[in-house]
Amino acid sequence: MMAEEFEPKIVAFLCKWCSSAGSDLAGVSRMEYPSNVLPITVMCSGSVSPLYILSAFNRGADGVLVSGCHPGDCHYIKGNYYARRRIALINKLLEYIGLEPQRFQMSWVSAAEGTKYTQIIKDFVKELKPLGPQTKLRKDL
Amino acid sequence: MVNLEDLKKEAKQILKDEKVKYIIGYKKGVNGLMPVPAFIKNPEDVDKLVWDPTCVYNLTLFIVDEKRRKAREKNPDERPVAIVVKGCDSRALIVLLQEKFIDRKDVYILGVSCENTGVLDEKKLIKKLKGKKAEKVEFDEKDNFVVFTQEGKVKIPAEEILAERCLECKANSPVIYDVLLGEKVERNINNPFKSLEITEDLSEEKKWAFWKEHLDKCIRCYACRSVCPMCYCDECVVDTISFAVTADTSAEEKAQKIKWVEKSPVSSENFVYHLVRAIHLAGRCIDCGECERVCPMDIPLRLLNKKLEKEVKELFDYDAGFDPDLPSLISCFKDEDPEDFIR
Amino acid sequence: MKRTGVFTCHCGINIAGTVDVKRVAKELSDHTGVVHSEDYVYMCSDPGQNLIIEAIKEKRLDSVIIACCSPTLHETTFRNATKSAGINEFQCEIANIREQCSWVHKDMDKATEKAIKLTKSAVEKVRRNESLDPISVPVTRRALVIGGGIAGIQSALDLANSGFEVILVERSPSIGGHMIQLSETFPTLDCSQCILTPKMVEVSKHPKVKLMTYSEVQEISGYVGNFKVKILKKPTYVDPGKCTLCDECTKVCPVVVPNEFDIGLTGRRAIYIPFPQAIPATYTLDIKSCPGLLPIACGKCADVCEPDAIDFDMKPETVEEEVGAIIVATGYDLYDKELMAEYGYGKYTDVLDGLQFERLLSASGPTMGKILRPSDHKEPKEVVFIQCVGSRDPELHCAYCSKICCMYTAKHAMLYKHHVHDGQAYIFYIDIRSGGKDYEEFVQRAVEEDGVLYLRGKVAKIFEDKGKIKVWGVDTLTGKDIEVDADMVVLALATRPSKGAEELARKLKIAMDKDGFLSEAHPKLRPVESITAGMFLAGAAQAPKDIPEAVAQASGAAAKAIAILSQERLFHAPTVAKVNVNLCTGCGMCVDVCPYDALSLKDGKVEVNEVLCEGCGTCSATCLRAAIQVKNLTPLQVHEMIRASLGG
Amino acid sequence: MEKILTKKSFPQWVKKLVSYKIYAPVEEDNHWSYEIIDNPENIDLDYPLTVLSPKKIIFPQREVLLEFETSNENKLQVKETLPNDEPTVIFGVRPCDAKSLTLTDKVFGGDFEDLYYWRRRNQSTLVGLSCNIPPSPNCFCLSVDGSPHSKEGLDILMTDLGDKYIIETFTKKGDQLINAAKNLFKNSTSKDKNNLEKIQTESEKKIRRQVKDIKKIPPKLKEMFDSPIWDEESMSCLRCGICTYLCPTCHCFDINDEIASSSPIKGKRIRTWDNCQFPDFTMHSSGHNPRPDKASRLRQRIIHKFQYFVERYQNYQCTGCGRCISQCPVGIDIIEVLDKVSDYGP
Repeated sequence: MMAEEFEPKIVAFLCKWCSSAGSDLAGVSRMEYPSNVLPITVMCSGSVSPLYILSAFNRGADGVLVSGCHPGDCHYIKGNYYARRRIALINKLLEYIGLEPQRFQMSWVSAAEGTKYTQIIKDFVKELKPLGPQTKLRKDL
Repeated sequence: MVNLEDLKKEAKQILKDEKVKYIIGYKKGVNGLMPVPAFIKNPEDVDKLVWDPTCVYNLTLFIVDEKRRKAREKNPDERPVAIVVKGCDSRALIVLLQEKFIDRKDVYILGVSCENTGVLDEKKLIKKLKGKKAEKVEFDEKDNFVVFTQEGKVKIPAEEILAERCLECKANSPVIYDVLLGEKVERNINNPFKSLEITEDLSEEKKWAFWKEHLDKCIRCYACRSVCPMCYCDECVVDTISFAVTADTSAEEKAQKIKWVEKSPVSSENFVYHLVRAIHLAGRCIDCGECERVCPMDIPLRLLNKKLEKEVKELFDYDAGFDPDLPSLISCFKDEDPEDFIR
Repeated sequence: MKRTGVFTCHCGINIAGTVDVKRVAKELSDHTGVVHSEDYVYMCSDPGQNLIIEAIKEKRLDSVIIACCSPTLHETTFRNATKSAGINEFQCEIANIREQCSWVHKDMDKATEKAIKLTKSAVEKVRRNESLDPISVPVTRRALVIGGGIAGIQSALDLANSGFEVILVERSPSIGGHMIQLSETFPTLDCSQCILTPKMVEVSKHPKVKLMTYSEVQEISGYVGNFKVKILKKPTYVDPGKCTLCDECTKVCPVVVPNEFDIGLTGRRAIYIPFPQAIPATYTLDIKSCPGLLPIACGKCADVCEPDAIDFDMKPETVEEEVGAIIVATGYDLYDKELMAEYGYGKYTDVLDGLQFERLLSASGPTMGKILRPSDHKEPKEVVFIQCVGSRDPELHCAYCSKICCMYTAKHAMLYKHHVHDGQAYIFYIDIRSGGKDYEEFVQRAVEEDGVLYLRGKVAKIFEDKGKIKVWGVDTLTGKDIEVDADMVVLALATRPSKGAEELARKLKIAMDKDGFLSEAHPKLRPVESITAGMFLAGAAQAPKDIPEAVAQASGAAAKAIAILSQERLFHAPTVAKVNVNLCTGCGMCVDVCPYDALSLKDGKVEVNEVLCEGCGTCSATCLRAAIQVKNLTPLQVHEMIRASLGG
Repeated sequence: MEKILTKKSFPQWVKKLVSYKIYAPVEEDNHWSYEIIDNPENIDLDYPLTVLSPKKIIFPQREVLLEFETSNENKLQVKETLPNDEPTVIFGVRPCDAKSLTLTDKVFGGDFEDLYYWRRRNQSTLVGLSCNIPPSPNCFCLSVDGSPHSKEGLDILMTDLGDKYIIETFTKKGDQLINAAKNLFKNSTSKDKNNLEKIQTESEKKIRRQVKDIKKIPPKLKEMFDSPIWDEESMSCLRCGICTYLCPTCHCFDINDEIASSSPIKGKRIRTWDNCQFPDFTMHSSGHNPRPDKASRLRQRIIHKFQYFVERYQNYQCTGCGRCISQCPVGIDIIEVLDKVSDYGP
């Protein structure tokens, strides 16, 4: 009996106005991508607290994606700039404690970039599979 | 070189003039080498004050305490509290000012300059003395420490027993003060992030192994956050119980307390706790190194903060604790902030 | 514990085709707190909505989840349904299992698994939703229109004619914008001024319109329905009330500077009237070119002014106005000459841009409608028109298509032929884009009736040679090299957002796209709204547009503004930030990051101005102690959604 | 009767104890702690006081009490998870730490027997090492009815005689350990015994620190609940948990249900150490906190150890190991506090 292939769980924090709309567009355009991604729509990428990211890993996410509007396009004018700063730091910190850098991604996806969103998810899943489950920060009882 | 007598003179004066409520400084402990925090109200007690290389504590945390105490008092004494601060400690005051936690008029700052040395690392000293017991340590003219033991006194070159942070110090004399004791001395540190070199160069898996070994030891005594002047929140996000409840807080609101971290001192929870702390200190930590000093399990906590201090410097050219009028690191941005990591 | 109902939609086979909706309904019925779970073929249909309403009443539900399509589509539908069943609309949430699931996945099991997680996550959220009532604010029933071009004029007229006061602000001395510079307009070739001036007059005479020319918006505060605007009125040093337009002043004015209206083809004095039909019809003393206001410096104009309308002591004044809605119609400018040096623009007198050529064609233009070369006033017999100059050139210039050039170039060539029957017009083009009513026919006419020669290809080199302008290019269709000895070259320069638009956008806190055009709230569904509530976009400020499009959008924007102004009170989404004063230490980090200045510090604690707050939540992520949170998307809710999504 | 074991053969003794799980002090970068031993050579019996006492083995900081899971039929299944029976030996137990266990015995014994505690307690054999020189500069066991060679709570006491250990056995459990490697042990000579007595009397002299008048403390504390000294003494307290978590006699715990990340209906009930120095220790859900400040928490710590516990169990809840003094980040010194108490008032 062959072992089942590892299916990574990705939590994706998508800003409502660009990335979430972009991922909706991917749907409307019937672009196919792996079902590993679990979107959570937030108002703005600027509202994604470091705690959300750590908590997602702690709750067993194999990868976490934060996606917002392109610089200048933020529905809230500048939320994504604050996000960029905050995320950069978490990124460096996670890398420093030895979490595989592939597990944490940030992207700019506009409401028109369904294709880009699809590609990002495909790549993300592809990069996560060889890593296997994320156990470093996962709460294990 | 700081003259202790000058410090005492100033201290006596401000107490006599009733300029300040009390003075936070260092005094000799009953037993052992290390001093203890002193809270001096009467001019006659001023002579207890000491200033020597063992004065490692960052006392600014007691300013945070004072604010809490004051908040509880019915009709509080509005006079400022005087505090003895080193360069690094003074940066903590600046962050507290920047975050409007304290008001400049609430503190009377007695700045002491470390000039070309700094304070010692007790662990290093113990190793150095190989069993001999130090009773007293003094500064010496030429960047040495004079250590007195029962077997007589020994001179030790400062850099051999200096606290790690002093070897990477960015502010060897106070950035902000009302009175400055000792000289402002230019001192250039060639590599302010040297202590990071070993861990930064490790492979991903080695990094993980390193941190797992250490953080698994954590017993969550929370000394690291208790000693940190920047951890002044009444309620920490990792606390499992709400302190911020009043008579009119509803049951729902109480139930809203999120368990970001479980109480179990297991790997995952310890990591989340220490990572949250590190990220919350990004752009705020002024590297007083107290978290690492107080850790009973000898976890190299300072490295986490130092790493972010370095990134903050390299990515955003931001130095914490030098300008109270600057916006906090995460409440500002530049259009050209790096985004090469973004897809 | 709440009593939640879950309603899973098949959406025909759109969802049911890939997601086992029965299983979703079943699994959710076992989920904690869910007391009712069913599925139906079209939840958004009337019977579907009735299912929900009935269930709410029968099972005493206090919250519902609809697992269906994207909330951007039917959230309102279902929230209204919930409301009609007597529970607060914010107790209804959508789990998007179509766009996010059934439409993007093929494997039924996996898609179903995911749909279940998404729905559970929505349940966890709604369980912690507060019941909220919209925040209501009074409305100032006046509008501000920024920009006095055709778009601005149209918006102002629509608003005024619907009975609302309008302040129309134009930064130059006269309204009219670029359209008033044009000769004739495609595809009908009616005279631009003939169709625009009536509107200009109407707007200036309209009792409801307060026209403020030579004025600029300085500062904006407030929020939808209640904006406060500071407008700077620059001094013209001429009292329009007294001025009789005798024109004596210009005769004595010693200074001559390039005339903006003719794009430098002619000159004007320091004191001038932009063009004969300028509105307001009055002179303006351009202080930048005037030798000085003191009589000792010059003062000749004042000396000759019979009605002594000239007042050197006129000071800039700042007017404060309150409005409920704002329409931004700041229009466009042509791409900078300097950047187009490669085509000899600015170097050779006879290389013109489209607007200059319009002036040559215009009956009121410098040549009274005769086509003459600026250099020697001879009639050009060979004219080369070049399209896409600066447009569709991502490497060096603008990536986008300026849209209007294909048409006006065809018009230019055509009109040129109408003036110079024995002349030859060449057009270098990449593609011809003639979408639009009668547009394609118009281009065909240019080719067939007027023998305009279209050459597909880019121009490689332009240089002067013995009084001619040599144009070297390649016809990419025939592959032949082409060399034209032109008497005149006309460049269809890319259109750019007008200068100063960026600065204004920052003041208004509305976003711009990468090219500097103002961003609409939604590329398809909200094309005339800016992302800031109460501010609307009209004309070329949002993207290159021709006149009919600009006018259409202007009327659209006006309609949107009227929708606000016609209300007694406005309702504002109540999902705004909320402060836990017990936790707040007053560090003010959130105050710094708030994009809307909705937060402020009051005795050591943060306060939220709920009307200004848009609920973006940047404050909550910035706060180190979770002392500020956005209602109905609190950290607790996100935490629980994370857990549910991961099956925990 | 006492036995002799040469230092060389100590590792062989440990090797012989195959059926046991072995804990002993090991050193890493000047930090000593009790760790599970796979190679006896790593054991360091010439060690100062470990940061954590063997409390961490008998009464671990985290203990799973039970596992629960709701089946699909919404039935709740609960499984008790007692620590598994595996005989354990702890080497190098300091007499004070051994004594501390006799104190926690009283707490977890008595009317209600804590199965989890006793399961570990009963199956572990404590091999002590008397303190010829004080393992910490802050040792004060003599002040609290202890001694550097007390056998209280121990199954075996080893005393360092230079190149060998003299070994006293007090219990069956102890005998079993000796019997597991009979041939390694020789009978002690009278010379050895004189040596032992000499060393023991000397070791007591070497203890530098002591509480001035411990007897006065419990009655004194009765009147001192509202004394200002608590404020003064707690001024520099950080409200961290070091003193209590490191104290071998502190035994407070908290119980939480932890839910698995994989499922909302699966979890464990977990007991963890708790700490009276934390503000949340006494936080009421009403928002009222009977011990709102550092002063009241320091007072609680002292009064619990030197009054309440004495009243209930006729023992000080302190063994004079001095950990709370040595490890306090700001040098709060329990001896100093106690002396102030005895000097306090008339």
